[in-house]
Amino acid sequence: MSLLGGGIFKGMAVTLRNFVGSYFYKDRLTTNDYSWRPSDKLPQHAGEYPKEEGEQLRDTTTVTNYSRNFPMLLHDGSEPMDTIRCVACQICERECPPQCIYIEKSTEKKENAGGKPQFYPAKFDIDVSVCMSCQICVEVCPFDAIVMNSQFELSTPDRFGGLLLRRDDLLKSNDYYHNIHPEEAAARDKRIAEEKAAKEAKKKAAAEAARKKAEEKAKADAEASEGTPDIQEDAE
Amino acid sequence: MSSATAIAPNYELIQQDGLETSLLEVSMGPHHPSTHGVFRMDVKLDGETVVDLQPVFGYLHRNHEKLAENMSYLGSMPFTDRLDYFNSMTNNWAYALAAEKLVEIEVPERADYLRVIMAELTRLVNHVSLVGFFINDLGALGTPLLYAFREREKILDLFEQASGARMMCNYFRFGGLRNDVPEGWLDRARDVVDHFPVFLDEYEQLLCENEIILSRTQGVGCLSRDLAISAGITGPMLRASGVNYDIRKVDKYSIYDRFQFRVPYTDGNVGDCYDRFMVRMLEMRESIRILKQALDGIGDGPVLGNAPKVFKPKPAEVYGRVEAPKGELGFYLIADGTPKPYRYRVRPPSLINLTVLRDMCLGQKVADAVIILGSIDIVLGEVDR
Amino acid sequence: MTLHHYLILAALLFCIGLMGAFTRRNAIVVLFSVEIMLNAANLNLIAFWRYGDNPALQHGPLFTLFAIAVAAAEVAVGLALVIAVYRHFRSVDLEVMDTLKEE
Amino acid sequence: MSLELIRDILVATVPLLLIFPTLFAFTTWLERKALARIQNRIGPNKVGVPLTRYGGRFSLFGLGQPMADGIKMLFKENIVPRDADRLFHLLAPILALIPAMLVLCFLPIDFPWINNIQDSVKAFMLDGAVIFFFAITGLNTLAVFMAGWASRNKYSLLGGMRAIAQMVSYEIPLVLSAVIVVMMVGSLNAAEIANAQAGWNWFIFTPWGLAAFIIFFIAALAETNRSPFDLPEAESEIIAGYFTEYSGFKFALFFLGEYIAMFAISGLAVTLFLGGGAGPGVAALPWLSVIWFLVKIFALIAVMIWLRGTLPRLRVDQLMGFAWKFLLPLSILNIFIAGSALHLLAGGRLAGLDEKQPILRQLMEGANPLVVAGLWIGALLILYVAANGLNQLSRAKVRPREYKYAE
Amino acid sequence: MSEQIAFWILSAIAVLGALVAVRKRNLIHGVFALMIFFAALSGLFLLLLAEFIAAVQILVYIGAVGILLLFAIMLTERVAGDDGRRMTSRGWFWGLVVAAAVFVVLLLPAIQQWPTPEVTQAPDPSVEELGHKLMNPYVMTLEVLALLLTAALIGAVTAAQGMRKPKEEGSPE
Repeated sequence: MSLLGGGIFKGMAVTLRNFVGSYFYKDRLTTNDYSWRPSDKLPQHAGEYPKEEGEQLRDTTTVTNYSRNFPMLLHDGSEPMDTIRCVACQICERECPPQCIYIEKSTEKKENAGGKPQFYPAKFDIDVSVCMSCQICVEVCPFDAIVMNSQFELSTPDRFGGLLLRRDDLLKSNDYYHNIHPEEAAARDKRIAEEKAAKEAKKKAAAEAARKKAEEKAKADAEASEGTPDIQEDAE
Repeated sequence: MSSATAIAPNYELIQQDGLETSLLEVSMGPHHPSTHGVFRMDVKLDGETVVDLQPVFGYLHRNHEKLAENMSYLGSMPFTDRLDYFNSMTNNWAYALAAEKLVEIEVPERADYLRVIMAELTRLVNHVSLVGFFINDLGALGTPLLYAFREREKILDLFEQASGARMMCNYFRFGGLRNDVPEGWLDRARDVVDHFPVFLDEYEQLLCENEIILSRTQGVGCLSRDLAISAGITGPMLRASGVNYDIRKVDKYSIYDRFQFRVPYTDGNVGDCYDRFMVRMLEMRESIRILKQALDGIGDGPVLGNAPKVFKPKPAEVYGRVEAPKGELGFYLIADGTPKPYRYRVRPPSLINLTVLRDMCLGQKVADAVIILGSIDIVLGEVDR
Repeated sequence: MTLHHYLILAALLFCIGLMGAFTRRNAIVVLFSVEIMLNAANLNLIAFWRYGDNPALQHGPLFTLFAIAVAAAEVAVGLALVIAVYRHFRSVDLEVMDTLKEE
Repeated sequence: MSLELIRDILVATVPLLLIFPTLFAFTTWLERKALARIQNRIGPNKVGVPLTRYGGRFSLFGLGQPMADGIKMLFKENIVPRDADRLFHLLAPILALIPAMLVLCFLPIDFPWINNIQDSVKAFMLDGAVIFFFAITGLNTLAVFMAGWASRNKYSLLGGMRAIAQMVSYEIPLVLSAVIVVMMVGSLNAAEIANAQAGWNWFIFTPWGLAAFIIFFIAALAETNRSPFDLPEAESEIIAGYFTEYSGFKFALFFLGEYIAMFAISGLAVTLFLGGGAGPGVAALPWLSVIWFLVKIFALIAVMIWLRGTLPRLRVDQLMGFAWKFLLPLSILNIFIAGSALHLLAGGRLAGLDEKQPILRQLMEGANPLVVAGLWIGALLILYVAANGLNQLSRAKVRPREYKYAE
Repeated sequence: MSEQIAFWILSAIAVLGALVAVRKRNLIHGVFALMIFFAALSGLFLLLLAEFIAAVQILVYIGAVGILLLFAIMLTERVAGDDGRRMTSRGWFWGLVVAAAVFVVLLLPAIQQWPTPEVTQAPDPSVEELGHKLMNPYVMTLEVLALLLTAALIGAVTAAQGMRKPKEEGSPE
């Protein structure tokens, strides 16, 4: 027969151990003491958390390669609208589960970073009050034009206008992307380069094969296959 | 003066001299500190004793099934996170399993291992926080809950590193996983898994012998084996009532046949809240065993096969199910040849386990009703869908 | 303060109790009234002890003590009766309880 | 009424009204901090005086938190339910505070400043202080009921009913365990009881005193609605019980009343069992006794906080069963043990004792150490066996269970 | 002087409390008024130097009787405790007359010796003496009282019980 009330005393020993332990072993604590931080130095991005004296170093709430918040549009060069990757194909708009993306295609084509004339989004709005950060738009995008941002401090007193991100708010440079998701961005760039190389090789081969038949026609074919996303093959 | 129409067999209100005690009707919920979400119980009390109980739900109904029927197969993957928002990984898995059956996609081995690891981590998260909530419902001032949340936090950090989100992971894809885990993740996971038993020992020391917990939970909310089977109860709750049924063992889906693990269950004598609590405590140990084996056995390779993102399956019917921490979670899909499912149906363990709430609560005290609800382990996202 | 102050106060309280017992129909209020009367009597006892000839004998407090104990018993039984009556008649109205009255 | 009398009344009462509410503020901070640490959190640490615009704050472990809480409470909206009994809704928190504050007067704390005031003001050092203490703490029940009833809320009413049942039941073991001390001292006067324990003659150092202290402490937990007996305000069951419908300053008053009641009942426990103000150094510096008294009170409160951080709460029927089937028989048995030990020791000497001195101490003086050891072991053994037996009796019959594993 | 102020205040409270308790329609308010009356009476006992009785008055009347009354009201009337029916009985007028007559009769002997001399000797308020008295000459009374209380307890329980059939053996609570 166990001691009367023994279980209670055992439990009290555990809580006492935790009480004392919380003063000596920082890894017992779950919370960070950031009360010393002035309010204008509070973190804005997921990656900006701790790593200063008095905060837990074990805390893993840091930026990871896959941390995601709301989408952003990538552009390659310095002038956003000249180098925007998006061609307004509207696949993301169609696939977005909560349907928070609204795109209006431009009426005329414009040269993109690669120097090809392409459509571009005349309007690209994301309602982040609806967006649920699922990253489906990123996955279905055949042009790697949309990726996830990790900025989370979006609170605003303007409930409707402030939370509707316009195209120009969404445009971020590829360098910024490398900055917040280095590993993911590097992998993506590598894949794009590989695909491009493969495409170029294919194009070269196709061009060579076509030159034997008819030059003009082959050229037209290559352009068409480039303009059509891979995804549509899958969707068959 | 309302009369108690339906009264549990072990509780008799004898009317003598024309006197009946006036019953107190209390609407517990949908905003009550212990109703686990927006759940309401219309309780009729005779003093402190529950004479009738009517569960009312639907406050969190979001049209999940119909939404999915108007969306491509991939599109409803993030919505499955929101079913049982504690265990998004297993929700994803069940849906992925169903869709993979539908379009016959192979899953790479590394992806399977990672899926097992994620699912078992999810089980740890669910059980540990459930026990915390359960003890909180018993009236402890959050201490076990916060210990549980500290451990949960470590696992959620792992999830965040892998998938970018802590709760709405949205990590599984048809044919594998969305992305591979980052470098060093497996070591961190191993570290967490190695330290978990230390915490469990402390937790057991804090809870399992506490006389108050014993007296509060033993003999309370008994669920008989027969009722459990005929009501379709699954998961730890069924095993606590003495039925050895675990889909991991029955279906051997994915690569569960490669691991050595045991399924704890009771002899079915009692099936009370204490049994449900203990079965979960024991299950956590087994999950750790699986995790250790999986972390040791995982190899290199791709995590996503050559599966298409958007597809049009041939007309077919499939049912994919996994052993979610709360019980059998199944997805039933009917494809009609379009990119959208013709019918999309979820078999949520929470809802079906909840159906026996009334049978378990009648004749108990109002405080027991709270802990019985806690021991069922419901998440309203899944109940209401 | 003299003895008479207390005696008059006690008489007044007693009569308030009496009035309640006579005029109210509710059995529980009648019980209140009885209590008030008992307390008025207790006040008298203590006052007589305080202003009496031989306070050292402690008769007043002792008597009051016994009276309080008896009153407590009386309340317990009285309330039990009220509840029993309520159960029977579904009312605590004293005028309903007239089954022994000749019609 | 002379000016002097008024001055003396103020001297006697105002310090109490200042010291204990201040201690209350400190205790809320202590409780939050200790609970946080038990739960591996940090607890309040932010409120303080900012030194510069960018960081730097004189926060002193968040000691400003109670003040911030108080200000917050003061400015919150006072919400009264539409159907509530407005008068009683207002009176209940006040009534909850009054008895708690009142009984503080009965504690034999020897504040240095009350030594030179008139005797008539010291009237609260009553002959029957202990019995008055119990009488007046019992009034708390009424406030709780008033709050529960006046709120017109079913949860409040359930909480009020629970509170009444609980307080009435636990008052009995509380009083019965205090009776042991009264028996040993032969007086109901708190100051005399404290004096009888001067030096290290604390009653907790006797077997029956120890048992009575444990019973008293458990019953005190129930009287003050502390965990694991916090059923009247069980958050997970009945929201907040009787103060569900209270907000703002009324809520704060309830809170204050509850903590003051904690101080009062701990103070009584200190008086009865832990030697009052006795402690090292009191002989040399008399004012130290006040410090010792408060230190002992805080030691008890620390245990209360510790229990609160550890234990879940009982169910309502178990709570009543615990009082009536466990604590009550044990405390009665304890009285019997103390009484028979007294007779065993006394033999024929009982008539020759000085009535003005603690009876038991006179008997124990010069007693054989073997006899003392025998008494200790015997008394505690009997009590332990009885407790175990009662526990077995009152425990619900549970069928044995077994956990199996399927491979 | 202070004693007189206290007396007048306390007696005013007592009379008001008693009146409200007797006349109030809302029973719960009535009980609380009754308790105020008890408390004022306890103060009067203190004024008369019977401090033990004052403590017992609070303990028994407010702590026990009051609570018991509250419970009885909760059990009989609806939660509100409002007794909405006609509150006075049919013969209320004669009741009033009789009460007033009794008051006059009680008052007569007191008025006859109107100015009474102030009392000189103050009794010894010691509780110890009371305890000795209880143990020495009145021990038999005490025992009989204990018996009476036990009998009342049992009687009250049996009178109020009978709502439920005794539970069968082994059936869960």
